[in-house]
Amino acid sequence: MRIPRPIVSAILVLSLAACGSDARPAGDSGDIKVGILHSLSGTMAISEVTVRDAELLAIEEINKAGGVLGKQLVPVVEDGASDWPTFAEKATKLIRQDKVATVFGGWTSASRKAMLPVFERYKALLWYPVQYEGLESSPYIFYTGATTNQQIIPGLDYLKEQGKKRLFLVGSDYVFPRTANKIIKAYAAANGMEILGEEYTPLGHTEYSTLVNKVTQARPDAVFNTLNGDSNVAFFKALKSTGATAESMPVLSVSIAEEEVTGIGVDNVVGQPVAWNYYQTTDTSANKAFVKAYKARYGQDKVTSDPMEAGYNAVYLWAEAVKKAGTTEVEAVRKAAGGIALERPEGLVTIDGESQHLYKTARIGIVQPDGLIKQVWDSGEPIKPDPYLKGYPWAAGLAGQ
Amino acid sequence: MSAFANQLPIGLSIGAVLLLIALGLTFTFGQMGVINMAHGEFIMAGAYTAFLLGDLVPALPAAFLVAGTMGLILERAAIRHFYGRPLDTLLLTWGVSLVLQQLARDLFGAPNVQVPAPAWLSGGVGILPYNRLFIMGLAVAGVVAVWAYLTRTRLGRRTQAVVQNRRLAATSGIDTGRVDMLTFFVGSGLAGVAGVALTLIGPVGPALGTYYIVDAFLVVVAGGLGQLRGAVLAAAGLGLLNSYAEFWSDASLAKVIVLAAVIAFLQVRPQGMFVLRSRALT
Amino acid sequence: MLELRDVQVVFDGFRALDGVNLTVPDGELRFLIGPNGAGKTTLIDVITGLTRPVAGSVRFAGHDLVGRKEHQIVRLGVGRTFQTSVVFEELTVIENLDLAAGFRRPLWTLARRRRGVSEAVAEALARTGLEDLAERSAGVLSHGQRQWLEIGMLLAQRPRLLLLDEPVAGMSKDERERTGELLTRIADDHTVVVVEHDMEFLRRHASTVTVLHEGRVLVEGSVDQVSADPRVQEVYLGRKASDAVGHRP
Amino acid sequence: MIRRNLPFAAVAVIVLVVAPLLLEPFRLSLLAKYLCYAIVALGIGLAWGQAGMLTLGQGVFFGLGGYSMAMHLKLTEGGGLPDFMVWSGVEELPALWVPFGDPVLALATAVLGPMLIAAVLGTLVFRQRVRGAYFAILTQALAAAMVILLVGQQGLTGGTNGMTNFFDVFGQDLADDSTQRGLYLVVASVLGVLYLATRQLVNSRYGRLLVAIRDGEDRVRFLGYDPALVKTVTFALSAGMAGLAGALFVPVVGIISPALLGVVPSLELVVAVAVGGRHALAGAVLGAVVMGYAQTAFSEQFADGWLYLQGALFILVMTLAPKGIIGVAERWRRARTT
Repeated sequence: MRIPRPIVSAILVLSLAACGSDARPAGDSGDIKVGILHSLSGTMAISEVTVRDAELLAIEEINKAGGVLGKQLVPVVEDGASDWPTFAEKATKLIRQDKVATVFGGWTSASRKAMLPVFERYKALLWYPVQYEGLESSPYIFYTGATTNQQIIPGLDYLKEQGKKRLFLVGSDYVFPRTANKIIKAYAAANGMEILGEEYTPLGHTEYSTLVNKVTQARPDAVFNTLNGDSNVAFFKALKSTGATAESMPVLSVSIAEEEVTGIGVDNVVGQPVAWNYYQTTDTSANKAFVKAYKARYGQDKVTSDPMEAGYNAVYLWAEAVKKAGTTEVEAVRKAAGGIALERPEGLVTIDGESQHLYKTARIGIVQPDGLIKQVWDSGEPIKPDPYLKGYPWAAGLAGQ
Repeated sequence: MSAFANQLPIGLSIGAVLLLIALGLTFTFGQMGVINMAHGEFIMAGAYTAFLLGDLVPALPAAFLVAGTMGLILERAAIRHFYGRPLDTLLLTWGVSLVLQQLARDLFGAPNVQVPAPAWLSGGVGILPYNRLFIMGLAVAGVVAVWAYLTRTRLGRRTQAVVQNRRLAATSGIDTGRVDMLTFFVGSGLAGVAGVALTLIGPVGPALGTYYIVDAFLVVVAGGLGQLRGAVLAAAGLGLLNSYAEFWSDASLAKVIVLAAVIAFLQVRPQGMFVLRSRALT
Repeated sequence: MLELRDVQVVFDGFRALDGVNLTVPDGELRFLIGPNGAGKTTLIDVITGLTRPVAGSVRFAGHDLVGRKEHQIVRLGVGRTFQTSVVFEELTVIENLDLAAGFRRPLWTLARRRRGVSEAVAEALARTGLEDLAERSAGVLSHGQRQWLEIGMLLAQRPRLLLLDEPVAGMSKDERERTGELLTRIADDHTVVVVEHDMEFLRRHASTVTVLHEGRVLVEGSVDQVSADPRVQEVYLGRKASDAVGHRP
Repeated sequence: MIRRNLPFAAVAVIVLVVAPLLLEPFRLSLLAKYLCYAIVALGIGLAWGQAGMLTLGQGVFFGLGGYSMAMHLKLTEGGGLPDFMVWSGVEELPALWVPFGDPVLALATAVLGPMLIAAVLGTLVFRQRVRGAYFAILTQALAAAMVILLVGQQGLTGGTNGMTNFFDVFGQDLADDSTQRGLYLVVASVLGVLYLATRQLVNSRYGRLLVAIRDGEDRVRFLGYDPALVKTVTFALSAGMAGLAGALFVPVVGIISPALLGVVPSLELVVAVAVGGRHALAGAVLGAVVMGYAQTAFSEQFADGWLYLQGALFILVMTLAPKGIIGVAERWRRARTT
């Protein structure tokens, strides 16, 4: 077998092209490049595109207000393609080739875990905007979504207050639900609650009749739902078709926000509780401005949700830290970030310098017939982030320490 | 009724879903040896048809036409050049499925859309909700229609003749090209009907097809190529197996068990449950 | 040498072979004839392991063949050709032959490139007269040449029993002539069973003929005996056997 | 002989000498990633292009190799239990993991494990003459099942996240550019050696036998060979290559996760082989590199377009140039010389 000559030249051209495409103009001294790294294609694009939009909105707003340190922010947007190695690859590119000052990005835990070594290796900064399973704290990541004690535990507090003592746990088979359910089981043991069942389904699973049969047979007071994405649609449709309602079978969900409600069908989830830190209806003046700006920029039919708001906040928080540090240099920004407090759409958030998470207010909301979510309960004040649950005696041993 | 007993109707209703999504494939894969990876996207097209019409009943014939026409175009434009090269059609149609998915994303947006279930489908009998019964009824109707078409109409009998011996059918004056076209139309159309039914129980989004395609192929493989009764039995069997396996273990393991069962079954019956005998070599 | 006893084959309720008894002694050239559907090809399929009989025994050189896999039967020295010749079009003539000659070689030699021409291959080339075409790809051969190549592949296997399924079907007169000569020479040192319709070919080359009908052996004997047999004439729709079997429909 | 090997030598020089000199480290490790895929593609080229077995589950073998290596890397970095076990609540190193502390055992498992699984699967299905489309669908379902199993065993495998956060490989610091360059050279050399070995195999009698089986498996039976055995061996060889590629991929890219071995990545590699030209081994290798590069280049420009492009490219190749880039190039060369 011979390699035809054109192929040889093709390989030569290719390798040269691979070098050639590196030559992007380094931003002139008047600009600061920032990376935005979300899945713009593949299964996660549905969620992550909206976060990207919120982040871009924040950048535009900051630029309009004069930028940071007198310089304009220039976003470099990359696609993580719902593929974890691609996240690592693109993070490397943003840091090494585009030399961005910081990166805003990620959604799934897996994508964050894949990027983490890259940011630690090159001592660069990542702002991660989604609620997650905790048990992590990297010096090069700021977490602007909730950790477990700002979402899962308040959710359980709410259920306990409602007198729901017998729970059934339903989740997609990945890290967040499994960790969340471990916490829930420990909480239940400490609070006299009973776990009647714990079921996981593969990501993208769409056949829920057996699972719903198991749930209805167990007759729990409530279901704690950590299903992800499309599975929620199939689960709620199957549940509804057995005649269950939000009164007869409350399902507390931690992955359903305003965005998802339409796809599931409002009919199927109306009246059901969800746990987040922010809703489009959250009553703050900052939120009114955010919702208005977002709709003006992306369309009146668009909704805002918790992860979008967390991404939007991330940009502002970073900008604030840079202003405080007087430089975009990573170590200086990290040092300056601790203690920064801002009034955001969800209310006051403060960066906890030690864990690099935020103080956030937990909120339980109920899905309304119009598809929006109305708050019915909140934690009163911002909760101190505790990713390893060190402040909860019943959680001892969960983190493996 | 006990949870255990409940699993029996549940298994049958899972089987009905499997049958519905595989019915079209028994045509295109079974008869023509075309591994149509875009079958899932025809299902998706049916579901989006229901979304556009907003009503289930008129969506059934409409989806049949929409998906069928898409299948027809695919067959005429590309697949007919590939007969006798089943593996190539697999890759070709995979490319088509990628394009269709992205097209759906651009046309309807990436988020799932909602198809309202008609009011008369809320409620149920025992463990089985009306929407599940509706799907079972649709599957039965589909099988009967296919059976009647194959055995009671001239075109259907020609189709069968082509399945059994393409060359002989061609030499005895059957226009195999037309039969192929029609078969692809019907097979794809059935996928569209399945898509409408699936809006009752699952998400409606660009990735819809990918959730069902592997299962659909397993049913056809286990049932035997082009074998209606094989597909029915395989779908029912896999549905029940899935239902009980998930009942005793969990959803993840159930999927693995179903696959292992199909492999084991193919050890006993390498050509599926029913097989056409043929003397042709390779 | 080859001995079939009471062999029965059933396809979906249809009795393709209904108790066939057949003995082919060593060194014989035997012709099998019969109308369409008589079970000729099925008989060969049974001997070579492609079809499994529901009853009866097939013995070859002391081995029971029933239940053995095709390639094992080939390794015992039984080779066959097919009605529609199957040669490997992407390989050259010599590669086709080399492949056929190869199964006796130790496995590790497979990983080596073919160098030169082995004795068996050279002999098969010479016998089939395909020397000039040795390096051509089999895909470009004419119909007749393909049939010869297939016979050559059979020879390269060095079998003791050759089963040829309609070797001259579709051939021109000249080609048939050459095939006949080839066959006669092969029959000198092999046992050969030929399924054939061509009566003229039969008359020139057959020693013994077995007539199959509806899955049974109807008559066995010399060409003259067989074509004179009234039962044979009846089977061929009352016409004279020589007419009926002289042309394929 | 020299003339025949000239193009190979030229490519080898470009890949081994020119590329490391010209490319900056980030691009070089991208190229290393493509070359890992090229090793898998080489196996697909052998199994599919030569022997006609369309395997849609190569990701499974790639994953097994990758996981073996990842487990080894996790165990050698010190500091007790692998990180994901800590947050999955596993307190003691599972017995399954223990052998992977040994580099030789880990590498052997990475290559021999996939071969063994392929051999068992091959024996089962080929003996029953399951082939063509059936085989393709079974391997595809295998990939789907494998993903589910890996995801379900979070404490053992890291679940959907897979394994990442590796610090060094065989004592070399992974953050170091020179380690990455070294890895690149290792991957490129392995690919080169495997390419030569596979080419030798394809040109041998065994290669002729494979083509014969591809074009007429039943006929081959009547030549006295057992196609099931030959196919099983070939399938196992291609699985071994995929396993080795997976083992190399992990230190190069720094992550292994179930998503890398599912249905889609397995199919994408088959697509790459088809685009490059399945009938030629060089086509398989070229296809993997070209498609990998195209994906990166495209997603940097416009992400949404990639699916259209991939789909369209594929439809075009299958309909207009079934022999892929190599086929087009050969036609072009013939047209010029005559």
